[in-house]
Amino acid sequence: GGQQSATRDQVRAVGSSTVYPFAKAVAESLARSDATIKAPIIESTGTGAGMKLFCAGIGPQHPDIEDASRRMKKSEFDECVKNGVKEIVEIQVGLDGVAFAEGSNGPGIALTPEDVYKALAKSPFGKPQTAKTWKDVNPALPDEPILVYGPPSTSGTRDALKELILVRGCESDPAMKALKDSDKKQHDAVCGEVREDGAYVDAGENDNLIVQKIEANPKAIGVFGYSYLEENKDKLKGLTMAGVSPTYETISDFSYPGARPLYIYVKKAHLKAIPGLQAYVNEWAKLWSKGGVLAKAGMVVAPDDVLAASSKAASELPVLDGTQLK
Amino acid sequence: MNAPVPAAEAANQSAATVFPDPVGASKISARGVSVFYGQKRAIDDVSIEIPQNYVTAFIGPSGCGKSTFLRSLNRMNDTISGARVDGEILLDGVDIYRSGMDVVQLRARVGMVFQKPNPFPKSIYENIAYGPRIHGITASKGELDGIVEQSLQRAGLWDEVKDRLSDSGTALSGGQQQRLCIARAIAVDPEVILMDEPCSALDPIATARVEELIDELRGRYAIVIVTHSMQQAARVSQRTAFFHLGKIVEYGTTSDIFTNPKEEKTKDYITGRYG
Amino acid sequence: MNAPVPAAEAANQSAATVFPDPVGASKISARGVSVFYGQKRAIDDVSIEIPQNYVTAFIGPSGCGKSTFLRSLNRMNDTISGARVDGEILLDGVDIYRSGMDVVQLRARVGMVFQKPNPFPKSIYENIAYGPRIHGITASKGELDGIVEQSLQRAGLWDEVKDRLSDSGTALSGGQQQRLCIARAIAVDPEVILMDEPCSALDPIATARVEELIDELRGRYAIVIVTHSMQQAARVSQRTAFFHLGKIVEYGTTSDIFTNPKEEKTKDYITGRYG
Amino acid sequence: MSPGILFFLAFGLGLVGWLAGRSRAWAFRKTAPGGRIHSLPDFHAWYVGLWIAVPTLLFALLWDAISPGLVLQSVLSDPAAAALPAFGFEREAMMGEARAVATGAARAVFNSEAEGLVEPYRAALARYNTIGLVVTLVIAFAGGAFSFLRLRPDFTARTRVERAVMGMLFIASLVAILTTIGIVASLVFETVRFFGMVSPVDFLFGTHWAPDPMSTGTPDGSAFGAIPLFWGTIYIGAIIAMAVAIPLGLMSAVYLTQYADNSVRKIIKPLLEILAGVPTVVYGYFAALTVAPAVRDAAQAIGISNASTESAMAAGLVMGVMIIPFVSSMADDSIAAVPQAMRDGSLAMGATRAETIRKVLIPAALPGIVAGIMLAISRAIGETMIVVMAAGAAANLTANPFESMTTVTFQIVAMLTGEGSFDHPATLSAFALGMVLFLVTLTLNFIALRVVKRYREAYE
Amino acid sequence: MNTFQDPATLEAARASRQARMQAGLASRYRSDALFRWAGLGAVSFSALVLLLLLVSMASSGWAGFHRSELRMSVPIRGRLQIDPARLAQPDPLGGLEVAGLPALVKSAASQAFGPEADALISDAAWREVGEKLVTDPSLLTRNVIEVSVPASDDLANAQRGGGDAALRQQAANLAREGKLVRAFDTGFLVRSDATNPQSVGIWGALKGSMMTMLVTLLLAFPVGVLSALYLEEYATRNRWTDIIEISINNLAAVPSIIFGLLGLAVFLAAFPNYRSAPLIGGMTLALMTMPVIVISGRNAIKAVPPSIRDAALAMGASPVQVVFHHVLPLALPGILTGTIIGMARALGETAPLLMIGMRAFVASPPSDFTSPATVLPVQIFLWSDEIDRGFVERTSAAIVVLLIFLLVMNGIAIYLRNRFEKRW
Ligand SMILES: Nc1ncnc2c1ncn2[C@@H]1O[C@H](COP(=O)(O)OP(=O)(O)OP(=O)(O)O)[C@@H](O)[C@H]1O
Ligand SMILES: Nc1ncnc2c1ncn2[C@@H]1O[C@H](COP(=O)(O)OP(=O)(O)OP(=O)(O)O)[C@@H](O)[C@H]1O
Ligand SMILES: [Mg+2]
Ligand SMILES: [Mg+2]
Ligand SMILES: O=P([O-])([O-])[O-]
Repeated sequence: GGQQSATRDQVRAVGSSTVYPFAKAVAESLARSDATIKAPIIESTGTGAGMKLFCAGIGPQHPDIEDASRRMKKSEFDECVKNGVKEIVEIQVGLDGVAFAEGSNGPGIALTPEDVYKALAKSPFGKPQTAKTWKDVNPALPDEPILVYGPPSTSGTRDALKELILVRGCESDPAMKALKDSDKKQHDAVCGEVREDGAYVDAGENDNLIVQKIEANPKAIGVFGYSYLEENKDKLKGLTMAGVSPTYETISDFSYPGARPLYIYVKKAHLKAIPGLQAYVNEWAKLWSKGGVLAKAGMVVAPDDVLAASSKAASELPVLDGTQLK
Repeated sequence: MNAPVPAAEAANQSAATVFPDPVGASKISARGVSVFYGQKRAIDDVSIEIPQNYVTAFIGPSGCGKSTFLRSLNRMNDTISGARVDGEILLDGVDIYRSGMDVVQLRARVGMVFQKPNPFPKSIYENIAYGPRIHGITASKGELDGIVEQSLQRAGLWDEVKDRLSDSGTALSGGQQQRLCIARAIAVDPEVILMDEPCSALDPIATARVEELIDELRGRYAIVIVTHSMQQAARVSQRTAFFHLGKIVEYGTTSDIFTNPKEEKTKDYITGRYG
Repeated sequence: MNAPVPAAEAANQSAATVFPDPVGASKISARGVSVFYGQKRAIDDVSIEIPQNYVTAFIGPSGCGKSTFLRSLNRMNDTISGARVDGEILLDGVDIYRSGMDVVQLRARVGMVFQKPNPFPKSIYENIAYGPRIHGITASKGELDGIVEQSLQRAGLWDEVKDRLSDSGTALSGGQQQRLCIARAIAVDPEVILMDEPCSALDPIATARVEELIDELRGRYAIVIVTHSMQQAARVSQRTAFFHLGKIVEYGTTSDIFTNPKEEKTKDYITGRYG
Repeated sequence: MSPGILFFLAFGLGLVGWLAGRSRAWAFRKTAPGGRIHSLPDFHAWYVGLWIAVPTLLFALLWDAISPGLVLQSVLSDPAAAALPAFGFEREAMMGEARAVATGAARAVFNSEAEGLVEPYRAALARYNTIGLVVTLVIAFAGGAFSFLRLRPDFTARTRVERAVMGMLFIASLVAILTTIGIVASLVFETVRFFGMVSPVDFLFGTHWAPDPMSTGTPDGSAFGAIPLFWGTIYIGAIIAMAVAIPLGLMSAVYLTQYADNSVRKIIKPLLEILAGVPTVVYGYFAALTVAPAVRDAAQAIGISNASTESAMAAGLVMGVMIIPFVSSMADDSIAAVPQAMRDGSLAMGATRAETIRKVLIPAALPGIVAGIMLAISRAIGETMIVVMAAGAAANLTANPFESMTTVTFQIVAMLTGEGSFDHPATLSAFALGMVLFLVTLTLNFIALRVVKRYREAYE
Repeated sequence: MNTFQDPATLEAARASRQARMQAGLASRYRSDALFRWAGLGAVSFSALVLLLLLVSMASSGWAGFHRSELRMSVPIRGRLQIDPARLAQPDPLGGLEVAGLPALVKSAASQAFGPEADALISDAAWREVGEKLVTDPSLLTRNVIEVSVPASDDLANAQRGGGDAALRQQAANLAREGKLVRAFDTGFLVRSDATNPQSVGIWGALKGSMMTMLVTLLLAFPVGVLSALYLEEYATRNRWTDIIEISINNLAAVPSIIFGLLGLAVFLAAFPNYRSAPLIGGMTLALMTMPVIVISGRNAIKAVPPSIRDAALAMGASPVQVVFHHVLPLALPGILTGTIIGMARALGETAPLLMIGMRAFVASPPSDFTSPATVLPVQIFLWSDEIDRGFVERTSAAIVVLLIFLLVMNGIAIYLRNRFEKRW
């Protein structure tokens, strides 16, 4: 487009639906605290689609910030560089947990990543999936049918489920770990694919519906972002994972296996051009502390050392080195 | 076709014939009938006796109420919202507008043929069988076949269509369609047949066939025909009623009306002074 | 309104009058005209001379092409897709189908009145003023008012509507509407007026008024009228053309056609043998 | 000078020409024999007006497109521009700021570096504005003079103006074709790319749909079998929804056309139209919040244990309700198109109203009704929000209506608003799905419209 | 076969037929009645569903027009160091913030509700107090003013019966004392989207909708009407017109989401700057609405009796004059009806706008046609997806607003149609 308007007067952020509510809160707070700045526009496109938009180039038609519920991939970074987006600042803003929960009157079973992997994988350790009940998976577990409501493959929460729980459970078998180096594709298939015979139910992007479903069926288990568990404490009960229950603290110190970092990526080239961009980044730093606005909105605050590093990043804006990425 | 036509009426136009008093042999008697469309009075206090076994023609200028009156004879006006009939119309002495009158049965007894041929978009056979079927007149397929054949015979259509009874009724020519409609009407064996300008959409040859048919049918039914063509009225009817502005101006034998009208208005109309 | 009517024609039906040779005084001459609708030939090689200051009637059974031929005289057939005219039609000696002919100007010279009165859904005044407006005939409001009054006068409608010129034209009665349409046509002061069954939607009294009007107007215009009613043709016209199956069977003075037809077909039609 | 002013100028000059042409034509009329000229003065006026306004407007559009570049060039050649950062976007942003200040759109610059550019900008703007203005005036004058000099009493202004009007109408009607081309083009490229990665056979005939937008490497064609989506779409849109909409819609139409009297019809018909006018997002919300739990509870009450909240049933029922007015109005039209004579014919035979409707009217209207149902199906399978909010994401190939199913439209939304990167086959599959949807609805409509047309023609 | 037999046999046959007919009558009437009731049932079902939908939206939406507010008194005189004139300058709230209003409100709240007051009142509470002062600076001279401030989201939730037990108890207590009330929230109609259901508003989306509709109308109406005129009045049947006609008829039935794909691939590619802008949304919806206008326009034009065209043509009007003097004015009510219905459909459309980025969080109303915006139906969709349960009622309230607009538009369309139906 050969538009003549070579500038834009408000910040634009795209990306993760998980980060979206927090990014909104920061935008709102910024607009309130400084009347001269127009409220940033936040669009929930999902991390991947956001990356695509973010990396498409430099200029007013491209967003300034990418919200991500996972780290940028090497391939995405390369795409960015290819399109001239060379200086990117990575800031970890907080944490989210992939929480397992059941209805507050459910039996309350104790899970491990290995159990979950065995129960949900399409072909656990390369063998056909036969488990019907939790007991089939682990004799210590109750004799209840496996029924898990979880996010669809298009969502980042699902990605986290895969990376944080399933792959971890899978790699409890050293053979699988070895497979990773010998046959990446095979490893991904065995460790990452979720069964499709009805025991795992894709519940759509709307996590509220998962809450309703497990409320209605106490024997079912739901998988969703921690903020939903937080919001529905009265109706749901978190399940322990490897003995740790999903709470604010356990996620925050990574003792709960389902914790994952949330990031924002800032296009350094836009800093001077877009009024309010620096202020928006600063606003994040203002709000992400313990007891701050973001914590109230359900975000898990990162451990202190991470927070310190992030605050430094927010003020100094170091450029991301692509070689660290996977 | 040896129909028992009353001897006195055998020769259609013989002017000297003396007609019996219509009231004596009347099939339908209208007594002080008025028809309204909403506020508008289309028929104004009409009384007339319609005899059995004759063809009665209604003539008159456009809009004078011929169709309206005709449709009140089998209560087809009921289907027009806002239409209302005052007065009495007796069929065999029973008022068809009395409460509790069954219109379904009435219409089975008083058949109707319309200006534009309106066969159903079904096969010829189904067109004829429609009436007997809905009324549950026949007990068996054989009986129904018999009725279909007989009705088509009477309508003079059998020879033309007997090999294609399963063709669509709408595939026939205009004249054939109209005869099909007549056959359909007589399939339920009515007592009266009303016809509203049955030939006005037909060409001269088809018209002649239908007129012939009407003449044959009157042996069995009372027939009332509305027509715009005075020539046609003269050709097919034995009684003629001249309507003007919702009233009957003159009623009498056809020969009287055409050769010796009593009223000035009738005369003007007959001689083409207006209309 | 004191139009110069040729003395010989003053008495309408005087059978003894000798007509001048039509060709000599002709306003419109058709030469070998055929009209097609797609493949179908509706008019087949018709030639006729239509005189100035007379009423020429077209009669014939339904579908014989009267309207088609009439509409080819002011190129209204152009508006029907698929319609095509062969042959020549000369208006004052100039072919109206020649290339470069401006139909807008042609239609201002050859006005038309239709079967169903079709006033615009505007005020009476606007109905009449429309033609003068689009043709830019008047320079001032006063002049326009004058034309409106004069046209309504000529159409014999002025007294009935002069107090309600701003009422809608569609609020008039059928006969008044038709006279309004005639007034509208004469407001642009045409040379020829074509009328396609102008009275068939009217009641007898309105019909009489319009017929009277037609007779008055012919002093000023050439008038061509299509009619279904032979009586009407006899009453208003001085020339009659009898159409049959797309051809003119006979053309001559009205009195000749009705009292002394040369062709067998004409005779049959006149006497009501068909149609 | 902003393009807005040029547009105003074009209109203003056009108006001047209009008035001039008109008065000239009036002058002709005064002297013309009989006061008649070929065309009305207004047409002369429009002729001149258009000759001025159209070229100047075109120039204004052109100038709008090229003048910023010219201004930019001239500012960049200014010594002050040498100090600008070399990098494109930032530099442009500063230029933008400077321009904003120069045109008065902003009060001050954010970046002080831009300060020095304001003056050069102002100067360049002034220069090019003057040029634009002069050229506009020249063009207007040329067009005006050319057209004005052609006016004569017998000048065919009307024909020419009307030809212009016709051209405008024709161009307007081309927009429809352009839109269709646009749709096909926007689908076709991505679809072809998709089929470069996943074989069409796998896509169209595979029974397993589980694309992983996060996966890397060569895509697994067997995860792109769209049959479950097609099945879900058909099951929800063409089976469940139609099982609701056809009987209810048809009976409503029958009731409204044949039984209800005028006053009832006057109330009910608008109600049905309102039902048709409720936005689909509201239906979706209603389905997800009210109908779906009720359906699930009902299913559980009759002993179906694995009934899902996001069931095909809930989405289908609500979609059916949404389609009722559509079916009913199509059926209404078809029944109304059956000539009154048919109905009279049947009633005159002594048929009851129900018999007339069942045995004559509906059979006669059947082609129209069937076509209407095809259109309704095409609308149901293209419906998005209801299924997005109530049907679910699970690509189940099942006949159990209480299970969750997904549809083509759901997957389009999910893939395009989900996590996949833009050239991932999972994302591209949205376009292939869109293509299938487009072709199917196109075919349905095409057939239906032909049927309707033939049917209408049958009754004239 | 003899068609006319012995009269006595014939009479007998006739009598037996009539007897059979008589026998069937009762059941025929029964099935007639049944059919009628089935029809009435179908109509009533539709009406009932509509009623259910409207009532459920309205009742839940009514709650959505309310919010939880806390009543308290704030001491003013001598506590705010601000010149009343400052309130007339730009950013008066900034002035009040500097003058210490937030702390003042906080301390007043802890005075009224105890030490945890911070968690009870909304973060935005002081702003509402500030706005009150700005609208009426004379309040600055009062000792104490009584204010209602929005409760925090958690407290609002507790008042509805959610959240943890302690807070529920506290909410009940406050409500009993009359300090916590559900009050009609006029601000809902003037605020924009926010993260907290207590402080969201619909105005941003409404304005976005109106701007989008304006673009749609300005593009779709002229193009639609002109093409309808062309096709109905002038186009000669040829391959081109056939193609145009087929395109239009098909476009009218193309799923709306496909138009979204078009907008994504064409408009956003051409104008990447204008992602989420009413301009792009309006253009996309215009393509969707245009065929509706063309089709209804053609029907309206077709309904103008040919006799009027004939009359005008016979008067020597040119085809263009016939159309612009007679056909268009007479068809206009019909065209407008179709346009309103098409616009109403566009107003409720969601799916295509999701495809072109109109699902962004936009906290302020759009200032022009190219600034990012959202629209009512998308706002509804976004809110229906929110975690916070306070959004459930707000979603219904937004639906009520949308439905009111649609009902009004449909009402106008129906009125127009009834008023101008078949005047000739
Ligand atoms: N459905 C109706 N609603 C209102 N008025 C009607 C209706 N049908 C007929 N009329 C009016 O009733 C009067 C008589 O009409 P009717 O059709 O009976 O005349 P007709 O003698 O049959 O005329 P034609 O020879 O033209 O068929 C006319 O003025 C007509 O306008
Ligand atoms: N627009 C048309 N397209 C095709 N055929 C037509 C069209 N108009 C008329 N015809 C046919 O052309 C023939 C002549 O029709 P026309 O209308 O001229 O007859 P008419 O003598 O005026 O009949 P009527 O007395 O019924 O008005 C008829 O066969 C008619 O079917
Ligand atoms: Mg009649
Ligand atoms: Mg004719
Ligand atoms: O949008 P995501 O948080 O699922 O990446």
